[in-house]
Amino acid sequence: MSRRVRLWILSAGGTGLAVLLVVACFQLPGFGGDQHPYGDRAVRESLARRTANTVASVNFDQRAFDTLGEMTILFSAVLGTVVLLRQTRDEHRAKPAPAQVAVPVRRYALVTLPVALLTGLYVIAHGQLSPGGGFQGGVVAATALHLLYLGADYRALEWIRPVGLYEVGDALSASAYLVLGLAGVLAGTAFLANTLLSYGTFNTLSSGGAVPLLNAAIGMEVACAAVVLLARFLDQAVEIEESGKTGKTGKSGE
Amino acid sequence: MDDALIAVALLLVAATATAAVATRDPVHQALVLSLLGVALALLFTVLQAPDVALSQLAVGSALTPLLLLLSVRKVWRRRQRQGRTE
Amino acid sequence: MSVLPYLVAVWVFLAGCYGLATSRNLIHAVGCLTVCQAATYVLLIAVGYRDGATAPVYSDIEPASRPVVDPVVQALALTDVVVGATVTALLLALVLQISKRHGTVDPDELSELRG
Amino acid sequence: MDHPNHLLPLLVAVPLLGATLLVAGGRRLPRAVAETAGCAVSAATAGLAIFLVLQSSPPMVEWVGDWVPRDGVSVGIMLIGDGPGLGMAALASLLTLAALAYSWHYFDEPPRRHAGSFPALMLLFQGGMCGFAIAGDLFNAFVFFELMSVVAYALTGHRVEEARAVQGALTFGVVNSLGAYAMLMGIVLLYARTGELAMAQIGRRLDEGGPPDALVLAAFVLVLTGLLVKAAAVPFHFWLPDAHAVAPTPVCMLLSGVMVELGVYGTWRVYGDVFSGPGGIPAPDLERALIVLGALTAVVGAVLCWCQRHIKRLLAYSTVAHMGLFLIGIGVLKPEGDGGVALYILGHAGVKAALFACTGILLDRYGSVDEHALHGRARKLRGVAALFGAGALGLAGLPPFGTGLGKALTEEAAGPALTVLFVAVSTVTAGAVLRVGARVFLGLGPKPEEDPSYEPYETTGSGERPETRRRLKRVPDTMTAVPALLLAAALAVGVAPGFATVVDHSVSEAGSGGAFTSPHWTPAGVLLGLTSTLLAVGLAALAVTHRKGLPGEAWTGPLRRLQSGHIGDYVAWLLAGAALLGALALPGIVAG
Repeated sequence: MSRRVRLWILSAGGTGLAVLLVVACFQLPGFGGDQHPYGDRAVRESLARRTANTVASVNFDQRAFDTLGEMTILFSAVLGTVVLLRQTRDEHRAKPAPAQVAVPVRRYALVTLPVALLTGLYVIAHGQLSPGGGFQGGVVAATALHLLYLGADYRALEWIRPVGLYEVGDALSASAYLVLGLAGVLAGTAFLANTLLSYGTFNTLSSGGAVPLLNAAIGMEVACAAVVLLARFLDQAVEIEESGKTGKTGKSGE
Repeated sequence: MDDALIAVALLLVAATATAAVATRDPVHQALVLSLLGVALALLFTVLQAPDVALSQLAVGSALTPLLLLLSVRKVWRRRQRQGRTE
Repeated sequence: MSVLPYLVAVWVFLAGCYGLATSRNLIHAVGCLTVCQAATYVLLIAVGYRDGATAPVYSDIEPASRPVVDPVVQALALTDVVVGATVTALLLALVLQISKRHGTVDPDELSELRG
Repeated sequence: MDHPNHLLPLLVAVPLLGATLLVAGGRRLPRAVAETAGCAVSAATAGLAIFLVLQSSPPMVEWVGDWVPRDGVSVGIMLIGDGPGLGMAALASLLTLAALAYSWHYFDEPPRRHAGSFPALMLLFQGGMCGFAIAGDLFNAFVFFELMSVVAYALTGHRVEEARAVQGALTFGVVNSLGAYAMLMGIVLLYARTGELAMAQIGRRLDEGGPPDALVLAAFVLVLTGLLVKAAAVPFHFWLPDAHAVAPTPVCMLLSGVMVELGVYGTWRVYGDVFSGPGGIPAPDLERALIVLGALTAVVGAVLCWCQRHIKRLLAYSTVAHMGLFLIGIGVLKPEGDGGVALYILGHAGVKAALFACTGILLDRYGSVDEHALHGRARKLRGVAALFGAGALGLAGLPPFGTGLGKALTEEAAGPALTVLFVAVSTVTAGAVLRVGARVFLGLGPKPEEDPSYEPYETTGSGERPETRRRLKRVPDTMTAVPALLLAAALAVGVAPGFATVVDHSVSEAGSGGAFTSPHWTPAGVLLGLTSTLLAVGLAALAVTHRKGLPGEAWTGPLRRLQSGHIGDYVAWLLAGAALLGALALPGIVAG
């Protein structure tokens, strides 16, 4: 299809959809309205279970099943990326040359790294109390590790980051979330039921029953997953090279 | 005051999103996308969603642009090699 | 003001679609897809906002002392953000393989799979 | 077990746990152990699904995390354990098991130190499909929809050394992700209006709000766009042939056999629970939308199916055509139609998966899936030829295959005008498959002539690489046993006494709860099934004897050119399709 025809179809479809959506927008309840029945219920239940951060309560207690699905999406995407970016028969690894890093950059990175890593862990640990939690902290911690690439070089990063272990960590923390869920079924109540542990004292680290445990599992999972993702892309960008032939290698077929 | 702040953040999001689409070079687009991530984080903060703002900052303005840049680098490195052998 | 956030979400979504349809580089196309997804975050958070309310976190405020915004949409948006990043990563991995196997990342030059 | 409903989430949790443990241990496990473990977990889940299906009358409801409603509302996530949902979960599980058994020692090179990755991905796919099938909460449905999509992209692109595989997987990924985001926008619009996420609650709130307006229509259009992209309805279908033709064969069995059908199931579920009340989309509008799109899909799929020479692509288009028939079946909004479609889907899954399995054998023996290149080369594979032929006849709806019974019941519900379409579509798709069988396995007719005018708009099936470790000397028993069992299952759907009654009963119990009939073979149904089979055989015979192809084929050029393989085109069509869907459903909203 030529570009012109595509643009025609696109503008016809886009215009139609835009008109429908804009009309719909004017029939939505006004921005900032007061009607949030589900939200109000969620806040009540969260306080009843002594979870100060109601978003964490929705994520890890009331709608923990969604989070299970989401964690699995992340896990699958990481597994998929590992499979898709594997080293194929026609590729080899080229060892990257050791790189010279300017001293200020090195100092900056090496100072920032522990701070960022601790920030990540802190954000994970306080997920049920303050904004943040497993997702945010996990990504921060994983990205922090990669400051080493800036500060030292790729080889130092590889040394501190054995990807295989992170893959296993990713899988084990995902299973930990599932096992915590299954504990409910084994105890005779429902899957992911947060009724086994005491809810603790409001606004302390151990409040919220199973919420901190699930949150920690997610934090581990996200951190490991982000490390593996970045590692696979770095691998492609820095190390893996095609041997010999260039161009359309896959098309030759038989 | 709140309203004005929200409106500014919204317009910023709309503007950076449009710029991200209009920027055809992937390297520049990755940078504009990280600006979009910051704009979104700002919007979520004024809309009282600090959790989402934090994860948007971590994912949208750091992780995703980083992955995009690494992909560009890989594609570019391939082209370089190809250019040399041909 | 009462519809501006929704209109912004619609604008961002359609802009992303436009970029996706007219893109000349697959990495750029994946970037446009993340723009489409940004629209869903904006819509989610806008729908949950309540005038004059604070964040739904009770570590520094007394329960029931002030109205809070809807925490449910925030939880959904969090899920959505993570989903978006992972889909982006997977699609970029596929783009890398396309660049290796086809020698190009321009969708106009991909000549297989027709008819 | 006192509360079988507490077991519902295990349909998701068991395969996911199996997958995570396989990945955790996969670095040390030998390949055979990893594959056996994958099969065992998949089989256990299938057993659980079947156990739960047997408990599903009356339908079960489970609140995950024990958030049972107080005063009629809950903050938790609802799972629905009714016949159709659990039936789809059981179908997905059994097909995953079949695909895993078929792919025993399949791939030539598992990623280094990741022996468990392929079975783990299959288990994740199974978990995602089960989760979507039992979801009773819209956002939860979106999450599992994304899960199954993400795994499917990775599985489609699994053979990364194939240029076509990675391109098809990317197309699949971009189009389906965009559809999913549209669906999410629709869910948020519904949340804004009703403040709820559970499907039944949303439906109730919509009904309280009075007649539908543009907001309801927009939400309907956006949610259905996501589901119809998955269901490959025209004009959202372009990704399907590109993805199904290039995915590894065991994955094709799952994609065509059950994942696409889950799109139709989702449409049925969402319409029934959310939009069927007085505050939703009026019935005539839905009928118009689904029947028009379904008829378009059926015709386009059948015509393009006939034109293919790449056998997997041909089968993929036949899936598109059948999806059109399923959409019509649920679009007529009659309980008999729903029951018929359920049987049709079950039969079709067996038949289509068996056909893909046979094609996989061809690919592994001869390194090609091109109808013209393989002409007469597979004469020695008598057993596979018999299976392929039986699959083709099943596709035509030959009694007593389950496809035949499902088709007959759906035709009866759809009325005489649409019956013509059903017969025509099953004739053309089965005729195309029979044509392939006659040429490839029997070497009938002259070798087809190449027509250079098609060349730029044709995907040939040569240049494919075998998927197994080395080109097979002998076909492994698992690779022939699986299609045989699948065909036997498709046959059992049609002949097992009382099975159709049970299916129909559980569908009507879950749906409108309308009058429930006892479905059985009628003389008219048997006659129509025989007619389409005979016509298909005739059509195949006609095609095989013509060296240059049938006269009408030149007319298909413009249609084939639309399938351009270009992501931008597909996105443009997606927007156009959403607008079309809105236009088709508009009249009732304006009038009301």
